[in-house]
Amino acid sequence: MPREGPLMAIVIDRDTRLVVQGLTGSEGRFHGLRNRNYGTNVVAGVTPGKGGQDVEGIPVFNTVAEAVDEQGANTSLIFVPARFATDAIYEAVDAGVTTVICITEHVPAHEMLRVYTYIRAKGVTMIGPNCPGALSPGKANVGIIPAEIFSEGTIGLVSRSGTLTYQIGHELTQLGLGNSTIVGIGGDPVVGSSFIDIVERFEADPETELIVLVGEIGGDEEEKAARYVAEHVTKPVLAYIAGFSAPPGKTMGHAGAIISGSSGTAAAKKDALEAVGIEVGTTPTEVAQLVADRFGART
Amino acid sequence: MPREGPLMAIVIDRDTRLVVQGLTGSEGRFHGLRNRNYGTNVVAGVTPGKGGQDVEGIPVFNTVAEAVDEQGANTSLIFVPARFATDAIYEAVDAGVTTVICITEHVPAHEMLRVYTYIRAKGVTMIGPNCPGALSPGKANVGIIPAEIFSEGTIGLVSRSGTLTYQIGHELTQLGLGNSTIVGIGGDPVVGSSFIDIVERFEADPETELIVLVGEIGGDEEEKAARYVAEHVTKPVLAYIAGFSAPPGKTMGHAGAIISGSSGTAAAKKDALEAVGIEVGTTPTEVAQLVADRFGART
Amino acid sequence: MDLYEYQGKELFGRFGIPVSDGRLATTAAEARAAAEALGGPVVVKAQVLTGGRGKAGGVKLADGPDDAEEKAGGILGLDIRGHVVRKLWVERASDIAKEYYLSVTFDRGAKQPLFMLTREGGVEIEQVAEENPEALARLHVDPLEGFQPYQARRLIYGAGIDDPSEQKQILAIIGKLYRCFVESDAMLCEINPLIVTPDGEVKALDSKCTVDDSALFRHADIAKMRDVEAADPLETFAREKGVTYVKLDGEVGILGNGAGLSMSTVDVVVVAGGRPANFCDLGGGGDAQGVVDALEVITRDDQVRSIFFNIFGGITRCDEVARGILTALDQMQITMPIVVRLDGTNADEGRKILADAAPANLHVEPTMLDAAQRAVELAQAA
Amino acid sequence: MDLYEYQGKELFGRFGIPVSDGRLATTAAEARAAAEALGGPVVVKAQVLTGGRGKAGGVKLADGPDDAEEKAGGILGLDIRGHVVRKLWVERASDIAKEYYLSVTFDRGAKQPLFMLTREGGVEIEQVAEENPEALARLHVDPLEGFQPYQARRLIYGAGIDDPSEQKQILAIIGKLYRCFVESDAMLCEINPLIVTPDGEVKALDSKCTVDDSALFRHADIAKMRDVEAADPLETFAREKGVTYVKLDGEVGILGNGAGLSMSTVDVVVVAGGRPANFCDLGGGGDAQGVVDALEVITRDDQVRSIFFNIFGGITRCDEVARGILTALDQMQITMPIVVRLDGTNADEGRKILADAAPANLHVEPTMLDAAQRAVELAQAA
Repeated sequence: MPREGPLMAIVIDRDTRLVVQGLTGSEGRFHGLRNRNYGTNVVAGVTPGKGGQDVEGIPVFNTVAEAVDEQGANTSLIFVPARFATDAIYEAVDAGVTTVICITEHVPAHEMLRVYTYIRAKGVTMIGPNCPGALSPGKANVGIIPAEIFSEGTIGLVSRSGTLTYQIGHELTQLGLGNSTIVGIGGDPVVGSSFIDIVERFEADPETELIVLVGEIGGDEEEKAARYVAEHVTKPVLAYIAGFSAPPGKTMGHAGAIISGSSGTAAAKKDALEAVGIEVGTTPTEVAQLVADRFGART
Repeated sequence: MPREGPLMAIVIDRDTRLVVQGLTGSEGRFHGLRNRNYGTNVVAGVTPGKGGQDVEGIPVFNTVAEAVDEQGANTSLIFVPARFATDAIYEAVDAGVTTVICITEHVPAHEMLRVYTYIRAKGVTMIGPNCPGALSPGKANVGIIPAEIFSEGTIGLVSRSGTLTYQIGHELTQLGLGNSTIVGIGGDPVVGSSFIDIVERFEADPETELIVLVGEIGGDEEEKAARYVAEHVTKPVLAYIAGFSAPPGKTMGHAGAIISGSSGTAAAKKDALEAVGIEVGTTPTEVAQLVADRFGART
Repeated sequence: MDLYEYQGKELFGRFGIPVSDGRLATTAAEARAAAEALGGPVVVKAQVLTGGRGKAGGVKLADGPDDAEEKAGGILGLDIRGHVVRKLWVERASDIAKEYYLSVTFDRGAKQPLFMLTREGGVEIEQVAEENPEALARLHVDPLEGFQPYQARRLIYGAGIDDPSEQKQILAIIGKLYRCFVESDAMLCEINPLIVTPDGEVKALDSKCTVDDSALFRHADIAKMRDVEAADPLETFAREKGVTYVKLDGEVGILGNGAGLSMSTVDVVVVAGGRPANFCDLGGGGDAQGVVDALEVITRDDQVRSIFFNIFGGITRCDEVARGILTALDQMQITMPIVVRLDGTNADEGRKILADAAPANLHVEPTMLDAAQRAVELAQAA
Repeated sequence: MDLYEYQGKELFGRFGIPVSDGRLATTAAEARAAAEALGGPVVVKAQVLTGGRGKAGGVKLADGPDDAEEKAGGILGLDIRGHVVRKLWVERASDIAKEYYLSVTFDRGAKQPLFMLTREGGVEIEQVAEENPEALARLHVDPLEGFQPYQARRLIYGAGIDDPSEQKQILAIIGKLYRCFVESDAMLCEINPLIVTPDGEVKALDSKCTVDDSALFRHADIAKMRDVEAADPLETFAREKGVTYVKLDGEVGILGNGAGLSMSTVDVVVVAGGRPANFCDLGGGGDAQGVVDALEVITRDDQVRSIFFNIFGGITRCDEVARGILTALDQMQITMPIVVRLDGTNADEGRKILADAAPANLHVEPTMLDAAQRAVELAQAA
């Protein structure tokens, strides 16, 4: 796996020292080991009651505090079941972990309200829950993103959806384009990082030249991001929105993907983005083509 | 009342726009008007149900939010009964007030734990509860400190006790010495500002040349302050500690003034202060004399 | 999960929010019995999970048991915005002096609960917000600070409620509604109208509550309020199978993995000129049984002419999906054309498994767009 | 307010923390009846608000009712560190395999609750902290985050509790103890020892709870646990009068306003060579009735030879205090010397009021030190 190139990236990078909460579970083990194979520095696992064991050489602890104290973990990847997920987040943050990536879906929304408020005040970075994680090609992969379909490059990709992210990354790769970092922020009503949080980092990231924003129906994060881009972002931004054909009042898989009354429609989001000059592709293929065109125009 | 001289001071100053929560009560009215007479800019009062009334020309509102919106209040002085005090603090802080001075005593300690954690994260300055407030002679007086016994000068005075502060201020005045600011931090187990918080401000305050710290039995704030002074304070510091004759296990008036086991004794505090070179007076008169000597030595 | 008015009121009652006494009825005879038990004039109210029931004739005043029976007969079976009335709430009629509005919602934008209170109740809150925004008091609650009494005061003064007795009652109701909202893991608790009777009594005349599906595990009592009969039978079947499914109105059956990709697949089928029959998300697992279950749901829809499998593997492994497809074909003898597109984790293995088995009605396409076009063509040809 | 063992255990029981069944007894006969009701061997335990009762012979095992009666007779009336035993807790005897320690305290330094857990129970926790600090697991709780299950896990792993059944029971007890601590507004909830029986059952064998006096208004049930009879009668009388009073052991009665000044006054009397009879804080009010009440309390102490009024007015107004002193002298015919020192709010008016009335035994001094010296001289002269 690549170990050369710049060290910097957003959210995760070569300084990431990862602890996997739920490493001994089947998902935790599968993806934790994949992340390590990619080159991510997976320093520990945590499963209460399994302290002292190891998973293919990765030491397992009973608590995150031990993983931090003994292995210097600074980032946590969470695979524990939904009803224990916020406890796991609090545990990680209180142990001193500064970046938390929570893959778990179906975390109760009220619990996330409190967690969100708690961690924001502490300055902790959180991605998810119900997200695929973050990948900085050539540097580190934390989560479930299949890294082999992405290549190194300068496109920052941020998305509410996992598989749709892979689809667009795949289309970019087909066109010979690579990514600086891919962040799946998650499809729940309350997630730790918004489009704006990630776009702000891409804007500041010297390795990112262009930003692709992949939204979907529900909420108003895309509209807010459009306003933010208009005011604060100098790099080119392109977008894709899923759910043009979704009926109102139905949850489209993600708890956050629901058109309520007249708000949250894909059309409204597209309008808001286009109003500030962000082109919106009609299909994942088209958005990838728009990116390629833009790169052609710039280089 | 004096309106000349420098504008700056710690905690409160000429920029203070005061709202008094509980202005229509007897204490609120008495001290609110005294504060105004001193020259403090008392812009509003709040008493639910009495919005639209006024107290000698000070407009009364139903909510602090109105006092902030309509009168630009930025500091709140709280006189409401103990069981409504934390609600009043939350109201002030959530309305955008940045400095809260709570006179009320007997506020439940668990409520204060939550309030303290909440306001610290917001960067709000809080003095009290169960405190006499803050006085910057010649600039502003917020609380119940009888301003007439203090004069303008360069001595910063911080104390857990109200009346003891007056006593020491009185002794200083007798010796021709004045104060930059006097802060009574309060006698409860959990107060919004510690000795360290106030000493840090005095150290940074160009108008303060010497700091007098007035402690009492219970807790370990004096010991912590001693360590802080040793590491961070360049200005001379003198101290007085009350409660040398207090028996263990008895609450001496203040909920926070209790010797628990072997900790919190006046002797231990005196030792900790003297260990870092802070002289500790045996009586209020003696501490005032020590200050005078120090000024004599320096001028 | 949305609650019926009567279920929301049951929840309100548990938290001490005043509501009128009432009975549930599913037949006209039960409505008569309810009216008899309650005594005096009653209101017969259609229980449907949609608005506009008043205008649709779903709410009627009855002066006694005979009248209640007759009115119930007229309301049962009504179709209100696509919802057939099968349940009635018969409650003691209230005299109404004033109609206010009170709600607490989960504001995902602010990431805080949001209270709204206005004296302009009885109409849609969006209308008040648009036409008379200064009449609407709004206030967010910090989730860690929690409810504090001052918040209720800001709301009542902000909304201009100045009668001291009303103030006192509404201050109490606001606090109880917050408890109801948080302790029930609700996304919405709305009282519209919150009425004041001529005697000055304040109570909730209607309720609208939505509870977070992800938190139902700790609310068995609320979970069992779900009205299985009223739901779309296909969606109910899907829920039982653990498949995320939304019925649409076309011919191309769609199965994706992940909500975003599945939504995008629906859109792409439209772009390709087709009409999607459904949204269906295989979810993160995607083992053989999951595929069988999803196919079972999709093929129960008689309109479906072709099926489009759009899989991009992350947690889902393409080889497992491929095996699931073959297993399902084996078990279910599906003859309609199935278009498959696999990419991501173990995609090569998956494609190989399908190529080796090569069932006649299975078409593997290299890209999402190609596959969408093929599925649309095949649906139109069928 | 400190609770007796049996009261703390009642609190524990309310929150589901396992304790042994027991009965309260105030006589040997009641102890017998308790043992009869409980059956089998019992432990007879002195209920005193101090430690060291075991060493003082205040805890005895009894093999049945006869023995319990006898042991109770021996314990009742014992003086344990100045506390006379008037109540016994008779509880079913427990076999003890292990003794652990668990507490949650109000850490005013950190401004957070602090949990402590160690397998080294049954001794003073200060001793463990000093001699074997690594055996003591300590963990703070963020008051807004509140208790989270991981905290209990950190404690049990930190303390080295490795038996899975013990872990499970203690995890549950930790969560319940936190609820007890917060919902009772406690400053301390300590279980020492937390025992494991030979059967592996974990329970609280002792309890030590302190509740915040300022929060008693919302805990009427706890407030009425206060044992008025056991308290110093003068302090009880003071509490009834709303006067903050602590009995000391000298001749100069002291009345200050404000805790800090009153404490300082006590110290200054010592510096002046006197022995303070009490600490007494008039508080923030200081109206005439308050002065009368405080004087009534102070003069009930027969040791008092002179009284030192040290008032620095803030909220307290010196003219009111002066009027209070005159009223009290009038009502109570106090003949012993009273030294008064007034400064601060309305001090001139106060001094004038006293000067105008000029009772023979009243001495007004200009400074705190002068007044202290005068009061000491007058006490020594009396």
